[in-house]
Amino acid sequence: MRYLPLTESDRAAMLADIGVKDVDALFRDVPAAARLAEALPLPRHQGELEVERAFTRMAGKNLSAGCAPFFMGAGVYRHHIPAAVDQLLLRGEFLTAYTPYQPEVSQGTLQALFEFQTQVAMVTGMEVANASMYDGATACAEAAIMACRVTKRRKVLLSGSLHPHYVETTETSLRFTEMEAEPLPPDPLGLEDLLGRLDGDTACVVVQNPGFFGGIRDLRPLAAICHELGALLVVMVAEPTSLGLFDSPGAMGADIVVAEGQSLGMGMNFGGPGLGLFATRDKFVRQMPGRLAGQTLDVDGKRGWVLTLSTREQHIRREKATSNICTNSGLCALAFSIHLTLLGGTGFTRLAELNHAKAVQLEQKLSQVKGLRVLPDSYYNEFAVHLGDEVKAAEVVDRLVDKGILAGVPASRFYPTWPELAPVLIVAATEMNTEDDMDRLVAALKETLS
Amino acid sequence: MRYLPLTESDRAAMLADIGVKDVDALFRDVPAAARLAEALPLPRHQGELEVERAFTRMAGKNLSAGCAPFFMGAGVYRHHIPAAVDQLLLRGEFLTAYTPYQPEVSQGTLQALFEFQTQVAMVTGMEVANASMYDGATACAEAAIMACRVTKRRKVLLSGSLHPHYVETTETSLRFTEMEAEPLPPDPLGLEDLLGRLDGDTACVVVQNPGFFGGIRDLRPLAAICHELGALLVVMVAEPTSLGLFDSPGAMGADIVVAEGQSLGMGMNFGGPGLGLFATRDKFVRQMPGRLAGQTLDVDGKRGWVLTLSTREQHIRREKATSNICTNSGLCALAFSIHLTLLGGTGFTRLAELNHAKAVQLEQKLSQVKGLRVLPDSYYNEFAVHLGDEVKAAEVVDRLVDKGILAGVPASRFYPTWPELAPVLIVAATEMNTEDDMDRLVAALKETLS
Amino acid sequence: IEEKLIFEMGNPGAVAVDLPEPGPVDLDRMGGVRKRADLALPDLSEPQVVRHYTRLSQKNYGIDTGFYPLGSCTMKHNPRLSEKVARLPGLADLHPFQPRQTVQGALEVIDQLAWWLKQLTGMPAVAMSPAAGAHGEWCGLMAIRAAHEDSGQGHRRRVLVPESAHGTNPATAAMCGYSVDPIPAKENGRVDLDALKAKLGPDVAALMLTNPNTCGLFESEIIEIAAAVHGAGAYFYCDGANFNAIVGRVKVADLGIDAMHINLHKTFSTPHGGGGPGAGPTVLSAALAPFAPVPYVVSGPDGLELVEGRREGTKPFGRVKGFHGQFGVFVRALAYILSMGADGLRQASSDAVLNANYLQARLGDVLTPSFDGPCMHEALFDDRFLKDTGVTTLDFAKALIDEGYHPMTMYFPLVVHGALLMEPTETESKEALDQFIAVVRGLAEKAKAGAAEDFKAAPRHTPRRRLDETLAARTPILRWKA
Amino acid sequence: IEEKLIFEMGNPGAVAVDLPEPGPVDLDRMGGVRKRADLALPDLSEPQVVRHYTRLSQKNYGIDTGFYPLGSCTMKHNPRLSEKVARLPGLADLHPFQPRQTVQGALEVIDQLAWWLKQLTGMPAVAMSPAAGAHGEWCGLMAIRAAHEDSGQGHRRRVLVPESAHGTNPATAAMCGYSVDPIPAKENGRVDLDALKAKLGPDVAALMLTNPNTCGLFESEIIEIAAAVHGAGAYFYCDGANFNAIVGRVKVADLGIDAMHINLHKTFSTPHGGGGPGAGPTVLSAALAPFAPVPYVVSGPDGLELVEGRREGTKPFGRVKGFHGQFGVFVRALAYILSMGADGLRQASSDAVLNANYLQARLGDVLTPSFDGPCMHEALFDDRFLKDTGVTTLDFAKALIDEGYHPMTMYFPLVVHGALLMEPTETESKEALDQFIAVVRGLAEKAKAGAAEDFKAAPRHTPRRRLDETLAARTPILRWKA
Repeated sequence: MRYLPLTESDRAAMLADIGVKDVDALFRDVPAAARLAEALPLPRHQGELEVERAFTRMAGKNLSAGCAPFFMGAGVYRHHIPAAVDQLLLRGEFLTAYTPYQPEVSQGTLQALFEFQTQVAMVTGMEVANASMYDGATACAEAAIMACRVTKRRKVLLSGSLHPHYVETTETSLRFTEMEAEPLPPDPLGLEDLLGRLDGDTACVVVQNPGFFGGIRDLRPLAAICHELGALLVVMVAEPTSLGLFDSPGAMGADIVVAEGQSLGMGMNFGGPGLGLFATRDKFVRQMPGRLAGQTLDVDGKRGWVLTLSTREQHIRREKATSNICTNSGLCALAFSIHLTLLGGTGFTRLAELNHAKAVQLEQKLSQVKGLRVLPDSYYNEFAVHLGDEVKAAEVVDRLVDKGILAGVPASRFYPTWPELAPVLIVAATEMNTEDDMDRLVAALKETLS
Repeated sequence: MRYLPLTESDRAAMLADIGVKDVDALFRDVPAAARLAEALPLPRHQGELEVERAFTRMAGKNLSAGCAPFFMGAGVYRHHIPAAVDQLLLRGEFLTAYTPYQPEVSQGTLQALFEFQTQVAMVTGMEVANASMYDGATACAEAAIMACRVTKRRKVLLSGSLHPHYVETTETSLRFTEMEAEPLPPDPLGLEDLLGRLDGDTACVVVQNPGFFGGIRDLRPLAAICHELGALLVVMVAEPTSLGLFDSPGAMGADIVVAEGQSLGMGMNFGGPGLGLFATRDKFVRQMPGRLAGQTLDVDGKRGWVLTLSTREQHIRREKATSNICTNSGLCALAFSIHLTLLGGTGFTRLAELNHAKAVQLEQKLSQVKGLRVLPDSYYNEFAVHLGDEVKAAEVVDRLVDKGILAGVPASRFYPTWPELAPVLIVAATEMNTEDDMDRLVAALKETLS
Repeated sequence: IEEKLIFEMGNPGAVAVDLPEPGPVDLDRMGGVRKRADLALPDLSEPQVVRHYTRLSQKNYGIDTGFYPLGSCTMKHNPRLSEKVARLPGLADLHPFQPRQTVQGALEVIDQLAWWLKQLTGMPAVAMSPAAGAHGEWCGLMAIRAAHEDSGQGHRRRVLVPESAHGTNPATAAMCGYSVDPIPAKENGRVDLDALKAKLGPDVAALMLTNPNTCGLFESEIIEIAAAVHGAGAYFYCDGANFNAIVGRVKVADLGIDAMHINLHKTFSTPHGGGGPGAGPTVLSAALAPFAPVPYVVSGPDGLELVEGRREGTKPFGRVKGFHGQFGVFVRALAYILSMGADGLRQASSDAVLNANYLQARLGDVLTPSFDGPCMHEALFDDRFLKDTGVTTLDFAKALIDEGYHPMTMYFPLVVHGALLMEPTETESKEALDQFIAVVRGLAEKAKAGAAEDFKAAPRHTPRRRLDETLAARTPILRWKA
Repeated sequence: IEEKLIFEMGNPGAVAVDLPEPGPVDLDRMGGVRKRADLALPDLSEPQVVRHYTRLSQKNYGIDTGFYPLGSCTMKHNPRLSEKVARLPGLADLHPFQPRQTVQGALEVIDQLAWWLKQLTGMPAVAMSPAAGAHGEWCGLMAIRAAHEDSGQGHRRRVLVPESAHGTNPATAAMCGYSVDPIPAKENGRVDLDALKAKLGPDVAALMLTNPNTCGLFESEIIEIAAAVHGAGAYFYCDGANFNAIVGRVKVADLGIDAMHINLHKTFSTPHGGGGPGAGPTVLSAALAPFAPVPYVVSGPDGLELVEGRREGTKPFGRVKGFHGQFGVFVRALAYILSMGADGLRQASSDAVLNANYLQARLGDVLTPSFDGPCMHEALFDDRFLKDTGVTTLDFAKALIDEGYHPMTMYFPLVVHGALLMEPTETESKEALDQFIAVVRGLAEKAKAGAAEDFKAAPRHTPRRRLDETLAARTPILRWKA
């Protein structure tokens, strides 16, 4: 058992020092009825070779994205991650470090988090960001709760542009509380009337940009109305690389910006772990959930970093905390930050332009497919398409799998009870897609839809 | 160009500081006729994504060992390398360090080399080992040269048990020198009469154990004769994991032990880089080629390590050096050492027993193939088989490739002019081979040979 | 060498990522909100970035660099194999919404891990998606509240929590709309059963209890506690942060627990990563199982499938996060479990408890153990041994840093004065413990010999010495500004 | 914390590798030499091993941690992509003797790299198998000797080597049975052409010359030198250690060179690894090409194939190592070359030269540059600036360590007194150079201000301070003993 350093002779010597006969004696406080006399009748320990074989076998049952033309998005995006990111993450000093409660031995993590917070604030156009949440969905829920706390109101309006998983997670989080979530119907065409739903009870409106169906909107008018009514505008960004191309939510008037950070630094990993980004205005910082790294000085007057404002947090404030979050997504935040540092301002903009150009190219090619129409008239790197009134997108996706293509995400996966969404497919294109990929998709769609 | 930090504005500022107009001015000492005015008309720089695609394409043209029942050896062996080895090697402080000439900032590499030297000495049964040579073949040649230097004789007898690449490399190294290599014919049955070829001019005999065709021999009688005649016994070990099962060459009387270290810590990598191990007796240490880490004290009296006895080496001794070797195989030595440390004495022995057991199992299964006979009557984890008088092993190997099996190495690859070796195939089994692999090999051989 | 912030480095135009020319931007498709302002992100080349993060990492301590005697946090060795298999393209390069037939292996990972967690706890169900321990607590309490609401017991709004509990417990209860009522401990560090019984009533929704508790002790009356809680119509939530002490030696189901989260990043050795990602799958009793959140994996006629909505007979309380849980963490945890096996897991908890008792035995004459008798996987001391030395628990911990150790957990649990809580874990060798013991004994003697000034000045050999936390909180600087 | 040797750690019976039970040993197949003695290797668990090597690494300096101003060694950034692609199973998990049809991609890697090396040098042939620079030198000289023997010029046994040459040059010549004859330099740091001509004669086999030379200067009369050497019937070997200065700006073939090794681990950015593995492919002129060693890759009717024996029209001088060269290094070098492209490689050598001249310009007023005019990719200073300070070049270099830098190359080349040779390489930023310049200027001023004792005591902040090399050599301890 390669992870256990004690040998039998060590154990014997230690038991003698403790003054007990055997290890069982140390478990004497366990009620006898609950003590297991021996190991459970389950598989025994195995070597690396055997374990690796087991995982290789399971991995072999999956169709990995690199083995197929791939057009899936809908909240998780496939980007090229520079090789340096993962090799730096693997450094034991990052990988195997504890939460940086002891700042003298954690300046590496703390400085990286301070840089991360700054980067997040910069790209979202906000003043301050925390050191990460679990993922976009939970960050979205935390934003809604924070908005209620700030405004002392209880109604949370959830736009139909919002990813259904974010809607569901937010609804769950408000369940059994004084707060109330009002989700709007799915909005593939970007026609919903949010303004008309706002009133003096509204704590916040949560919109996603680009929307779940791909559309981009100018949030300035919405921000103006929100602020007039004393509500907060919460903007969710599911694809943070889009921030290299569009005006930031902050510039458009958002009060809280939340995002899923997976696009930068992390693989798709079947959807987890993710990285929740959370940014807001300075004036709300003490209402903010989550950990914060802050700058200070040491006894020699040198600049350094510590976790700070922890009086908001559960280990000090207990039931009055802004959130119960403890372990968050530190290593994912580091991955995000390293990737964004590698990109720099120049690369971040260029990556976004490239993604948009790929999507434009894809739209042009898809226009060759008879009966197919692209729904949003503006988009970043993904958009919903309507495949034809009688067509079920989920079936098309299955047929394209048989051709070795991962074609996109059918809207019916999230909205099974909305027949008008059955023909809708959400397709994404990133820098990973070649022209050949797109041609194969178009050819396969033509064949399948004819 | 992601590896170049200078920007155009940096360059302009620096040129101004230097006081020249442009970079071309710095190349003014290059004869005008040899100056290239612009970049060569070759492909331009590419991003990671494009370069990775190019290598993925090339990798896709190969049949990697993990995708086939695999029985190849003949000097390169496929073993399971614990995941920790590579992740430690990737640490920048090991990977990107320079040769440890500055000991104060290189104690990590130096202590690891000191441990490596000790491990090599222990497993070979010798008193002292150097900090690595390029590979087994060059180590073998260096041993022959060193034996001539020690004995002041010129004749080097190369056993027919010696890997043909080691024979060729040694012959090349002695070419154009006063020394002379006498290679014996290939010896698949282990019948050669080395003793009869020894005389008072012999500087050394070089034998391989286990031999190229798999056979094991007790070297004690040979060692006795060598020492009687004043010659050195050089023992080559192509598969160092065998040292966990058999008496060490040192225990059997070797004067120099050389080995190819690839089996521990390194992948096969299409044969390179390798790792030359080189061990000998204390009394010969100043005649030894290669770098040595040695223990000493710092000015505070603390134990530390430095490169030592460098007066043997080229950068001090120039044309009188024991060898011209400078860059060696430091990182490969580290890989070997980490793997051996992970194995420990217990694991090293067990790994060797397991390899032998796999080979015994393979022999038993192969005995079901009509007309096939195993040549050596003792072996470690590989042995030569004779497939039948009319059979060409190379053709059988090709036919088994069509069945997705990498069956072994045909002797004819090394001995094209020896018709009696055409039916001989060298097959290896390690801890990586499952019983199912072996059954597939046997079934395919039965079918092909029938 | 001081390492600047990335914002203080670089030069506009440098790149560390080469991307193809995107061509002219199509303004028609941009909704009129093309970026107008410069983001001010710095531009650096790859060599600068690699060196920056390498140097930052060198200012960190990790399990790979040394021993963490941290209580309640189970900082054990992180196997390298886990990192390797988690990066297999067939597991890492999968989209969560790929059609079922293309992800059978991924679903098998989730299913196998769920099977092991159920086997090891004896519980009938497990919610896999919680992202961390506190998230698992919330999941468990949400299931409890959903069950109460479902059975017309929605008026139960009080949750009992011992004073020694992790701060997450009361915070979590509050998130579910519950009020928190503290219960006292006995002198032996366990819950006072009589006091508990007195607090139970028709408005009590649940008891939240950590077991082994945060004093490092097994709640020896736990079966009676569970009976009392159930008898009062409440549910019993167990904080599983200390599960490492009992894996393979106690089945949680046999203790009468209704829900317990499991920190995969503690008990099952996935890396802490400087603060996450974790994973907090939550096992549930039969009574709570119908209320488990979506999604979950079931076996169907065409293989494994994900249930993402409501099914016949279930009443999921909702969804707790995006997608299907911390899959990358699951892979690592399953690799650890398969590597250890039932025999190894039992040996691990045995060794963890042995190591802690060894520390307690070898340090008990110089430090002041808070309780008598054997501890579980952590040893708890208080600051009586520092009395009149002028040295505080904090000073003592900081002095350890200069000896090459991460400090132990300090001032927690709150029920002990100036607590020092040490959890050696099973992956520390006797040799490492002996070294640590010698250092701690040396420091204790030094403190008693009157070297308070020395302690106050520690640490001296770190990249930074003691940092002014008050300044940081009073004048928060939470980001770089030009 | 002091890190023990592995032999001083562990306990018999611990394991860090779990292997299946091999079953009983079959003594019949063991040739009667089954191991009798215990090897005495220590037994450790994985956590101990990972921590040991992590801690050892922390005692090292590397390009990832800081700047190496090392002359003649081209310590530049090592791209991470190269490490990634080298680990693709389709490239790493290949046996060298797999049938040709199963390794076409691997042969393509060798072939493509060979193509680039030939294009970049303009040379018609390249021997790919040498394992390092010195091995490449030997390969080149063996080809030269084989060519002379083949043309009846076997009596040529003298090789001319400048005094400033790397030590490998004379050592290599000796290995080919040649005697070494030094040639002097002129005051401007270049070969004295007249003196060279005087040394040439019918017994001279070759000239070995480094260009740019070890003083960091381009041999401006190199075309005349080549003509003279060829005129005397000898060959011109160029030591390619400094190729980084001229890639893409000068084609070696245009200089009249017959053979030159290329250090892939310098010029093409494969990691030094603390002393290897390297790779030293050697380009050859048309005259030497027929004598190139086996194996090499050719294109045949069935795709690429390896030639491992003698072919029509060739006279290989033999085999220089096992198998087919440093394949893993080839993959990394090719990844670097494809990443940089022709434009990037030229920019790299331009930036390398620019950086060196910038150092020379910004330090030239406080240190003493050895030669006037622009340097190539390294700047050479001598110790005149330390005159009467009591500080030696060595002291100065060790003082740099405490400032966070690896020392520059010292006392080489031998032709300059107390040499300090600095090669910044193109992967250092202006910012990094400016910092370094400030530190060196500061130290120089400090030395002149009379702080010799401080310098003698350096380094102070390293895991070890100055080590006694004399003791190590006088009483060699080359291994641990129980």
